[in-house]
Amino acid sequence: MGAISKRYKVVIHIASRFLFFILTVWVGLTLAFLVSRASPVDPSTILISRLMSMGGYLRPEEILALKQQILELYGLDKPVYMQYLSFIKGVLTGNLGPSFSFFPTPVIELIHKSMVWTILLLGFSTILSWVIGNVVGVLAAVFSRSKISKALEWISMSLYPVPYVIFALVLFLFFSLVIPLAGGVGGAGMAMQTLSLTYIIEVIRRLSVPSLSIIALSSASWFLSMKALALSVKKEDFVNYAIIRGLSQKTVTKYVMRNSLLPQITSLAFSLVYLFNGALVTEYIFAYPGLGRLLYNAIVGSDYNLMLGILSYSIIGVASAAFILDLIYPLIDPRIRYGG
Amino acid sequence: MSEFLLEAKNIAKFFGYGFLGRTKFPAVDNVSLTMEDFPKILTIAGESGCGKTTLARVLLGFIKPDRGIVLYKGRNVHKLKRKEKKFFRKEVQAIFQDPYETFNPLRRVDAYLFGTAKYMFGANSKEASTRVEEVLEFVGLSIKEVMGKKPKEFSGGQLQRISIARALLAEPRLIIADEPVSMIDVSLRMNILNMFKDLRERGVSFIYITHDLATAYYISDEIAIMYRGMIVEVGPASEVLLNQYHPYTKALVRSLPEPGKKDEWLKEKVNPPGIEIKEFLVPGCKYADICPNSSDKCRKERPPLFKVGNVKVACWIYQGQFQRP
Amino acid sequence: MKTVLKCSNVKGGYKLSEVYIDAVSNVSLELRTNEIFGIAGESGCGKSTFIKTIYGYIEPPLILKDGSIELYARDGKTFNISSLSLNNLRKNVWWKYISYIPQNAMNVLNPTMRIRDHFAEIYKEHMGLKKRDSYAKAQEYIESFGLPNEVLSAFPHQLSGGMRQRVVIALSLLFEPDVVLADEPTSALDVINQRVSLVFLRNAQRKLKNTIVVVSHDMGVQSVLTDRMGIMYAGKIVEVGETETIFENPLHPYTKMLIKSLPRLGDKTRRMGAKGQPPDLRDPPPGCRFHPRCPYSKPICRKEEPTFLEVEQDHYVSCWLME
Amino acid sequence: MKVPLSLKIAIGIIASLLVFAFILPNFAPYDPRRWATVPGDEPPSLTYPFGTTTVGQDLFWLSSYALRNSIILGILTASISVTIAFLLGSFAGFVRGSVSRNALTLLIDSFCLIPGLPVLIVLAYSWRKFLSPVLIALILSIFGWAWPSRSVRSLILSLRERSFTYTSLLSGFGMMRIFFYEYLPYIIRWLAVSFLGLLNWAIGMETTIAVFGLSTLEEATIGSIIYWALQYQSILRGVWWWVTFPILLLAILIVTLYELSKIISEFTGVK
Repeated sequence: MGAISKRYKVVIHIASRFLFFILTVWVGLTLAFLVSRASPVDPSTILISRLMSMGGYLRPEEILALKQQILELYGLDKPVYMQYLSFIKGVLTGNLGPSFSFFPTPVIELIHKSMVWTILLLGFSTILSWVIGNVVGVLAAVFSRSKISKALEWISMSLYPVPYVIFALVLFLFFSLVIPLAGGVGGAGMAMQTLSLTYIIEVIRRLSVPSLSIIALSSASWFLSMKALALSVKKEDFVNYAIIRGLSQKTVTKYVMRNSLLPQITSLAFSLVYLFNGALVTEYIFAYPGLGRLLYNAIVGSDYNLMLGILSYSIIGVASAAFILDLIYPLIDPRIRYGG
Repeated sequence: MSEFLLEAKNIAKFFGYGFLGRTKFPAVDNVSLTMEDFPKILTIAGESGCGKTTLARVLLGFIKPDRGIVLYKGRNVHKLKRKEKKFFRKEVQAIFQDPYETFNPLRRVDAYLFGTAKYMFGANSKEASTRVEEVLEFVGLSIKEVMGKKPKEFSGGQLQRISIARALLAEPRLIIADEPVSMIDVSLRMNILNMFKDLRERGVSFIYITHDLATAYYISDEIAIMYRGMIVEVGPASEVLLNQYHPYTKALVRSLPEPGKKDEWLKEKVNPPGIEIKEFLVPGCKYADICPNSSDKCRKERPPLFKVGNVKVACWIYQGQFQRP
Repeated sequence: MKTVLKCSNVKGGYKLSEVYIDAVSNVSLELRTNEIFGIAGESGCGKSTFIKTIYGYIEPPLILKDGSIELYARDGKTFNISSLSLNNLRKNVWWKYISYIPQNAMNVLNPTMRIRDHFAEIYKEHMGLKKRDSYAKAQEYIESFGLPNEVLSAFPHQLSGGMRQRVVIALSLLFEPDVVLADEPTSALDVINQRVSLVFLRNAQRKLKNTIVVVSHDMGVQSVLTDRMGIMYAGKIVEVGETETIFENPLHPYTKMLIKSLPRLGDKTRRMGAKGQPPDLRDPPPGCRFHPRCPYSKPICRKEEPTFLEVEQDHYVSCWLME
Repeated sequence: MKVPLSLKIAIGIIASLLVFAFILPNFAPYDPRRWATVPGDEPPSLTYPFGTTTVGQDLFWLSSYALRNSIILGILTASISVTIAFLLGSFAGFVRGSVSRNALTLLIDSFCLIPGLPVLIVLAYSWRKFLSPVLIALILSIFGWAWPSRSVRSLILSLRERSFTYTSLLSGFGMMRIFFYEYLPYIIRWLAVSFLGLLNWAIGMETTIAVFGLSTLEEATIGSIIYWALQYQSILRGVWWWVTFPILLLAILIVTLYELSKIISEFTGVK
């Protein structure tokens, strides 16, 4: 066995996960392309109606010329497969053309700015809720007969199914009417400035309520899945053997935790999808300057190209986050790292 | 019509592990078996993980082998047409290890009995129930005890008998029994093994798969010893088990704990088999690492089955002249 | 031959919602120093439950209704295991005076921990040793057992089943306890590995001169390994004696049937299996629990329970035929 | 067998919600969707139990009407998605040949890893002129089938490895007969739990999309009520009831449906 099979097994793990990452991105982008072309109204007429509504009368032939120009600009006049290829190339190289509502700024710039905020919110609340949910979950499983663990279970059971939008609204109501927060809620009117202390405190203050909304729900779901998992690990032979060997309750809890956290890392990758959707809507409700807010503005400004950009980069973002998490797993699980 | 009932030629089945299962290891490696047309009990003995169950599923036509073919009365088992498949199912049946897994826990046990009777003979319900009563009586149970009950309402021993009854309903020529008694209480095993012996008198052949050499000796005419997917020794049961030609068979029989063998059992030094996966990949003889009389030739080249008297042994020490070490 | 452990009238079982499974009913047994004592019996006869109660590992749904278990350690201390709390047992008795080899010992090592850390934990817990010197101590302890020392740095999944088994045996003998309880120490292993592990266990016992209790349904293993043995049936010990005498001259009908139904290499004569199946311990049959399956059962067997008699030198049996 | 108390409570709550959503609207004194049928911004009182909206709609009748649409939409999405999942998932579980099985599995897994919300929003946006509960249900089903087909596939793969599958084959039962007689009891349990799960997901997703402004135009759903409430800044203006009651209704419905699915999976838990 020795070194060869160890490296070999880890390389296998990474290679297969990378292949899956490529496949997910490809399927996602194809879906995005199909969705964009499946609309009953082609994007150019949307843009024209936008321009028309800004006043100024255009003669019919001018409208046709404008339409032709837009089609060329976005390559809509070429055959479908050409459009598809240029769409994929555009997404991968980052130029999806200018956004409609914030004309001429390119779509990628807008997305880049908001993506940073979303990653901040999502990263912060994912890690926090993962840790809280799992640690409390293990303790609740180890001391499963205590009242607190039963109460926690009951609370999580009622929190878990609630959609992010509903819970965000509940918090929004709570912090606007019951305990009004100074400076209102969310990140309205936040501009990106240089990193100064006041700016950071401001960011944390803006971050607090939306992340609280995400953390509450997702830690409830982690709590439930971990408690179920830890209860089954608790019955495993090696935990039983630890008790028989007279090890302290602390060590036994450590046994259960170490062996239950591993599978929770793999399920973290797949739970990202729910967290991401939740984050988008929570950002919108709390006017947090992330992708969610940008998406709403794109809808209001019927900025089709921006919407498509947000969609493509969300797909890539979630898939790469999941891929990174998959890389972490072999480093932690000795069974893969030190091949049998 | 070939003179063999069942013929397996150079069967190999690989299971992948590693990147998309690219690195293959042979769970069953170049195994050949023959069951002549007269009733006999052939035992396939070997430790857990030596590929016995995989071989059984290949013989039953459930898994396609990667190499080699299985012929039943001259016809390839894995390429049967619809009608031939029904004929094959009727003639070859199986009994599994865990009685509680043999039947669907949610369904009534008699559904299988009547289902088999109706399928095999197109019997209407009256004829089917007489056949069912007959086989249940043979295994020592009455229809009253069995009707309308789910698997968890029976003991392990009773369920295993029902499983045998189900197999007998098809009036098979050959029954492949995969560890049929290992989950049954020691004192009740004899009843089931005696049943196999009686059935052989009535013309039913058995392939009995087990890791327990004592029960193998008790009921079988012929025995094949398997090690890491390979048959290392095959021949008449008393010849193989009492004289043991292959070094692995020697180690097995000597390590068998039996009353009266205490001193010998405690003294002799035997080194244990190593890590399973690594040994499957060895090019030469898979027992080479541990075998007391292994040589370079053993490690590099796979020994063929040499004929020594009426026993076939896959070991280089029997190359050329017949000589007992 | 001093007594090292004495169980008197131990009554234990599983308290489920509406039903009580009488797994160990009124069992008395004496274990002696420097011997390997075997407990034989078929699945569901209560042998594993019995040694769990001896060890004092009583976790719901298992409860100890009555009876006492006394441990007379070689250093003069005595412990009433049945009355000590789990915590008390854990701190002062477990692993120092009595240790346990669990069933399915191949899979009881923590998959995410190296072997040496398993040793380090026990040294830290029971002897307060720091990690570094417990590694050294483990190193020399492993060598004294003849196990290769790269075992220590390996993870459990990197070792073969047999090797993991021997590591668990070595772990259980770490503080040279007076009594080691081994539950089905070999059932999952192949015959060759089983022999190596059992010989490994026996040599250790002969070196330490302590007492090892081997629970196994395999009569072959009992015959080659144990000095004395007891046969359990439906929660009761029906016969106790020297292993040779039990195999040469079994007295209890169930023991006779068990030994008669053992297939032997080289002997093809037809053997008869037992009739019926073991009783349901939720409502065990009255009187002698073997009477429904016993070929010699008399009316008294159905009414009263036979007493445990010493029929010949050091050979006890509880059966009305003998009285 | 004793029906557990929690089951009775769950069914009780759901029954009353269903009555509120399906029977009550028929007694509405006026068409709840039309504006200015009642004075606006009335706080909850005896005459208007849920209060009224700024645009003069009686929130009590409106939310009963909206709940009905939300539930219909949810049921539609759940049934379409479960059917697709059942067909695709069991096909992936049964298909011979490892290549086609791996391809299908990878496709299903990759679909589970694509963030549904932005895709659904883009799609809903392009069809926003024609949005109706039925169309929204179709759009949501594009993503609804992914997760349940993953679970039914692994369920079937595990069933195919069980010994009783081989016993049935030996007894002459064909794959079809095995599927309907042997596997169905296991699949029905998966069906019930997945359907309720999808129902919750669909209602939640519809509300999320609606909040982004992509809700049905003429038909009212819980999501559309919340959308208009936010558009009219109801929270900042203190018209809290416009948002609170729809949220409350939805939360109770979803939590109870989840309890029901929990009880079902425990109650019919096999071995």
